[in-house]
This record gives sequence, structure tokens and C-alpha cells, in this order.
Amino acid sequence: MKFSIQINEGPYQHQASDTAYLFTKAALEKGHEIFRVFFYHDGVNNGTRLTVPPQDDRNVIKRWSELSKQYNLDLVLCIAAAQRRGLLDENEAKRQGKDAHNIAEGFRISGLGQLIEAGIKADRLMVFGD
Amino acid sequence: MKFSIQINEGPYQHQASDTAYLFTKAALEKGHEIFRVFFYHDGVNNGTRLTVPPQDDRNVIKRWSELSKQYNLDLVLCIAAAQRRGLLDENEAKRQGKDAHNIAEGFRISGLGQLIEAGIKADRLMVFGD
Amino acid sequence: MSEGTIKKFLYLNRKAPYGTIYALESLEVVLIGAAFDQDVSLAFVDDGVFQLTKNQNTKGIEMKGFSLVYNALGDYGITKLYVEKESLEERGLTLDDLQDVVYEDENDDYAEKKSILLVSRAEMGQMMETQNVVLSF
Amino acid sequence: MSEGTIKKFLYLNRKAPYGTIYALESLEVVLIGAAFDQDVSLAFVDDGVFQLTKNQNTKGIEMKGFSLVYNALGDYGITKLYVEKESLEERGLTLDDLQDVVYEDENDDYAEKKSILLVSRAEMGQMMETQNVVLSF
Amino acid sequence: MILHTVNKSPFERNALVSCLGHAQAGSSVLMIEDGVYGAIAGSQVADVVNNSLATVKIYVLEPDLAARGIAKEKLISGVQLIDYAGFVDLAADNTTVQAWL
Amino acid sequence: MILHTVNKSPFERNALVSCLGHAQAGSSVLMIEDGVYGAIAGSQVADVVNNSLATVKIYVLEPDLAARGIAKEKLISGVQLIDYAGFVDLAADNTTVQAWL
Repeated sequence: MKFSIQINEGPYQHQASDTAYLFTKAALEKGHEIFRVFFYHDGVNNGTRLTVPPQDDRNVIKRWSELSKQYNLDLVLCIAAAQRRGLLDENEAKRQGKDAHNIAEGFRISGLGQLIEAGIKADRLMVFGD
Repeated sequence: MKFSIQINEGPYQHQASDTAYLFTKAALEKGHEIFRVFFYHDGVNNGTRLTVPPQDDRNVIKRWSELSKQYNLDLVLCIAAAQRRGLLDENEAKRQGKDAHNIAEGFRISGLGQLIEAGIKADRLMVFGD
Repeated sequence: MSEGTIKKFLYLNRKAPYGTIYALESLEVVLIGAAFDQDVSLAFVDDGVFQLTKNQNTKGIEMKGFSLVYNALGDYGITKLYVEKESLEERGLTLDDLQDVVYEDENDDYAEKKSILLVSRAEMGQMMETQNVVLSF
Repeated sequence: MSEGTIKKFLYLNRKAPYGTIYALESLEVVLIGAAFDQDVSLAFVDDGVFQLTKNQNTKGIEMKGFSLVYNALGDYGITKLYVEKESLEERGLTLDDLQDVVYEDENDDYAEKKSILLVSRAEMGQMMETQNVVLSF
Repeated sequence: MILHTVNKSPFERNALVSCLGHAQAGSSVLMIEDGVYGAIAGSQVADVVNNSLATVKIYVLEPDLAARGIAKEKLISGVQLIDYAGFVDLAADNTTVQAWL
Repeated sequence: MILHTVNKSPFERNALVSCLGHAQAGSSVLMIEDGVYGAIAGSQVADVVNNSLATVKIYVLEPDLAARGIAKEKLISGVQLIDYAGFVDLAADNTTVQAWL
């Protein structure tokens, strides 16, 4: 079965990204396919490579990057939500005249159409948020 | 009278930072002093210079930077909260071995002791959050 | 479902506007989603009914108002806005407190029709069961 | 208030742990704040009482558990944990469901004493009125 | 006395009801952000608010009310409207401010 | 049929009660995150949950329950415990998943 995942909250503040991660991992381990993980609202904050969580805590961002690598996951940050909140890749930084970018490995930035497509193409859309 | 302000949520997702800003501005315009604005939890996300909000919307971050300049406001991001969420100044970026930093003009990063001090030194502590 | 199939998309709106961004960013998805030719419904349940109040004026809080966008949804082919009666009543509201959202029916000589469908909680629950994809805000 | 004055600091905890970070980051402030020699009280009201449950095991959700830190607060001189009776009852809990938080009273030959003060809603409201600085989480 | 602030809709969360359950006679409660919906007459929580008005002063932040399109005529009588300057005054005039987040 | 997910404490927010008010007979409700508190017997919302059990299947995500230190013995009888693998199965076995955020 094909799942799409939507995440509406950033790392650490809410459990949404943790739950989504554990659900996604469990689905993959059962042999299901993950069509896409779409990060919306504050969810885009899951895509920053600048975090330095405490050493005795989980690294929410790194965990997504690694899962993406292992299973070739499509991790998409909504561009409109990302712009509001200060998440940029190299291209966006150039285009917006910003002097730095902060997107983590395995994530890409794209439009809201990717969320609709995720809803159309997958058998189930799972939403995790506040 | 001396006020301190605590902000617990990031820009745009919650109204907390907007309300805190309008309260702070109103207090300053009435001749009160703002001892410190302390950004905690997701509130640290108010301190990123990488945001590009829609042109027809307010720029929450820039507004804080400008108010800080006008009134010499002390805008402090909690270091522990900032590390979890990927907010860094140049020093922190170096110390943590990160290749970029993203803190906006007028903000500084410091410890939680600054919040306690803000509570002790001010006549009133105002908390804005979710 | 095969590629060309039209899915029933439900946008479930349960939050008030302005206090959080969910209502605004939900509307942004609806507008983008309209280009995908799916069968779209919007549900306004619980505090979601506050999104549709008349006379919203955000000048004093310096935020972008977006309530007029609901009335433009008809132009995007989005004409089913389910509003829950019990949710209104619990909040001391009636339909008169809401905008009069309308659309022009191109299948009926562009007659102006109401987009807001006032339904009971029981009907809302039944409508939910007919959907394929639910986006919650 | 002059420089040397001790203020009454209240940490108002109204949220459950783990679903959001407020409980954990509140505790981090409490620990740092302990160095400032103020008169500190913690209030556990509404879902805040869930922070003190026994036997929290976070292994299955891969988050850092922090419930044992409450029992270490006594070592930081924080010995007043007000827990609201009505909040427990509404949630189907009794004091037996909570940890037995204790401290050693250095003014009483290090006798072990209870840090948890079970109070009624009315008493909690009165206690709140005696505070100078309230940090809400 | 305490100035209590409530920024949540009383239909979504328990903050307002909990606040009113703790507020002592003579204290003040200010509804801001989505909290302003608590001032609507005839709602599910209007009775609780009305009863509290006997001992507690209740204020609503007018800019937040206007943003949400709630007409003044719809409010519980006895609830007072203030602007941001009034919010600052309330915070100064009370001895402590307590947020019900 | 729908799998409804509820991730909020029913004592703080109205999500669980609203969900149960809309869930049709035969559908499933899964409590996750702070939503698991809704399964505690003898609480303020236990009657609503109990009544729903006549027509709706109610599940609790066990890892979230364990994290919060709520013993299985404290749960409303009839509520079923599942793990993340069971969560995936529930999502697959129902035709739609609806989150009550």
C-alpha cells in the first residue's frame, strides 16, 4: 500500500514529527511504500541542518535525513511555508538575495501542488500536527 | 514601569509574537521601559534573518529588529532552545562546527539565566505563547 | 485508484482564524488544489466556523485579512462549504453572522447560488464517511 | 522592589508531558532558576498534573524521559510542588498515581519530607495571588 | 491583584474556564487573540463568564475582536473593551500578570 | 470506513469529544500522543468514551501510553492497545484516515 505523510509542526516543540517518523518507519518495515513526506506550516522547520540537539536526546532532523537515504524517501518542504519561516536551499537563497541557506540533507523545497499530488497518488494520506 | 516580555512561539504559526510586539510597542509609546524580550521554546524562531514573508503581509522578524534599533531593546534567544531548533549566531556556528548561521540583526543568544533575571529586575513579566 | 480517477478531497477546518495560521495556510492549499480537478469539499466544524464571520477587520492586529477569499472560491470551482449547525449554536452564532458565500453555476446559466451548506452534526459525520482524502487543519 | 529582594516565582504547569515540549523546557528553567535564590513554587494544574505520574517509560517513542528530574528538585532547594486535587480527580487520577517527590529538610536534621502539596482549586487560586512573577508553560 | 490573560478559544480549550475557576474576587481577566470568543453572549460558556462578572472584571482586546468580525453588540454585557494602550495600563495597575497558555 | 486519529488531551481540548460526536457506527478511533489520556477510566470524559464503545472501535497507541506512565489497569475496558505496526495496519485496513488536530 502507498502512504503519503503530512507534518504540520516543527521538531521538538510538538510530538507530531516524532509520531510521523515512527509511523513512517513502521510502514516501511512492513513493506509499504511512502510516496512522499510533505512538511507544511511549522513542519518546514524539520528541514534545517543547523540544529544541535542535546547529546542525550534524539536528533529529529538527522533521523529524517537518514531514513530518506535508506529508503530513498521524498522529503518536501512547502516553499510558501518555508519562506515565511526562514528555511532556504541554495537556489532559494540566491533568488531571494539571502546570504545563507539552512536546508538539511535529503530535503527539497517545492510547491503546495506536491501535497495535492501526494493525496491523489497515495492510497492513504496521514496528517500529523498540533 | 519596567516590563519584561517572554515569547514562547515562532512567527506566523501563532499570534503570540504579534501580540507581544504590539504590547511592547504600546508600552514603549506610553513611556514604559522594556527591560528585556526573551524568546523561549519555538519563540527562538523569531530571530532568523532568512525569512521572506509574502509582500502583502507583515515581516514579523524585521519588525522586532527595527523596534530594537529604535528603542535599544534587548532581544535574547534562549541558547538551549535555539540549539534544538537550529538558530545560530556566528560564534555558535563556529563552536558547533556548522557551516552557516541565521540570526537576525538586533537579536543575541544567551542562557536561561537571562529569563530569570528578566523576572527579577522587571516590575512585570508578560508571557505570550500558545 | 487509477491515474485519471477523481478523488473526493475534504478540507477539515476546526480552528479559528488569526490566533494561529492554520486557517490561512489551509486556504492556500485549497486555492492551489483547485487546479487539480478533484471533487473538493470544505468542512467548517468546531472553531472552524469562526473563519467565515462577516466584517473581519485585521487592521488593529497588523495581520493580513483573508476572509474575502472565501467568497472568491466559487471562481475556482469550489462551491461546497459545509458549515455545522451545532458548532454555530455552541458559539452563540447563527448563519446571519457569517458571510454570504456564493458562486455562479455555469451549468445553470450562471445563476448565483449559495456555497454554504448548513448541516447538522449527524449529516457532517455522514458526509465525512464519503471522502477519500482528508486534509486536517 | 530593590536589588536584593527575594521575589516569589511561580512556575505554572498546565500541559501534559511529551505531546509538547513545554513541560521539559519548563523544568530546564526551574533548574537554572534555582541558582538565583528566589522563593520558588511549582503549580501543577489541569493537564500539568500528568507531568508527575509514576513509571513513565519513553523508550517506545524514542524521546528523552525526564520525570525523575522532579524528584531531584529538592537538591536544588525547590520543595514546593502544589498539585491540584480537582485536576487529578477530573482526570481519573489520585495521589497514588503520582511520584512520591521528597526532599531532605536541612533545617530539620535532614529529615525526609514530601514536596508535593495537595491543594484544592480554591487554595491554588489563593496561592497564585501571593506570587510576584508567574512563568506560564 | 492579578491580571489574568487568556488567549485561547474557550470552545477549543479549557484555559478560560480554568482561569475563571481560579481567579480571586477583585482580580481582572483579559481575553486576547482567540480568547476573545469567550465574550460572545449566548454561547456554551456564556453562563460561566456571566457568573464570574459578579466578582471579577472581564476585558476584551478590541483589535482582536475586530479582526475576528465579532460585533460589540454580540458581547456579554459587563465585559469591557480595551485597546493595546489599555492592555498596558491593566498590566501596570495590577501587581502580577498571569498567562493561561 | 474511517480511521479517526486524536492526538490531544480531552481535558485540554475538544478534539476527542468532537471526533466521537462525528464518528459513524463501525468506524475506528485511535488515541495517540496526549490523546491517550482519553482512555483513562473514571475521568471526566470516560462516560462519553464508554458510550461510544457501543458503536465505535477505540484504540490506544501503547508506546504513547507507556511514556505517560498510565498503567493498562487504569484504562476503560473495551479500549484496545496497539503498537506502531498496529497503527499502520489500522490505517491500511480502513479506507480513509482523518486526523482531529
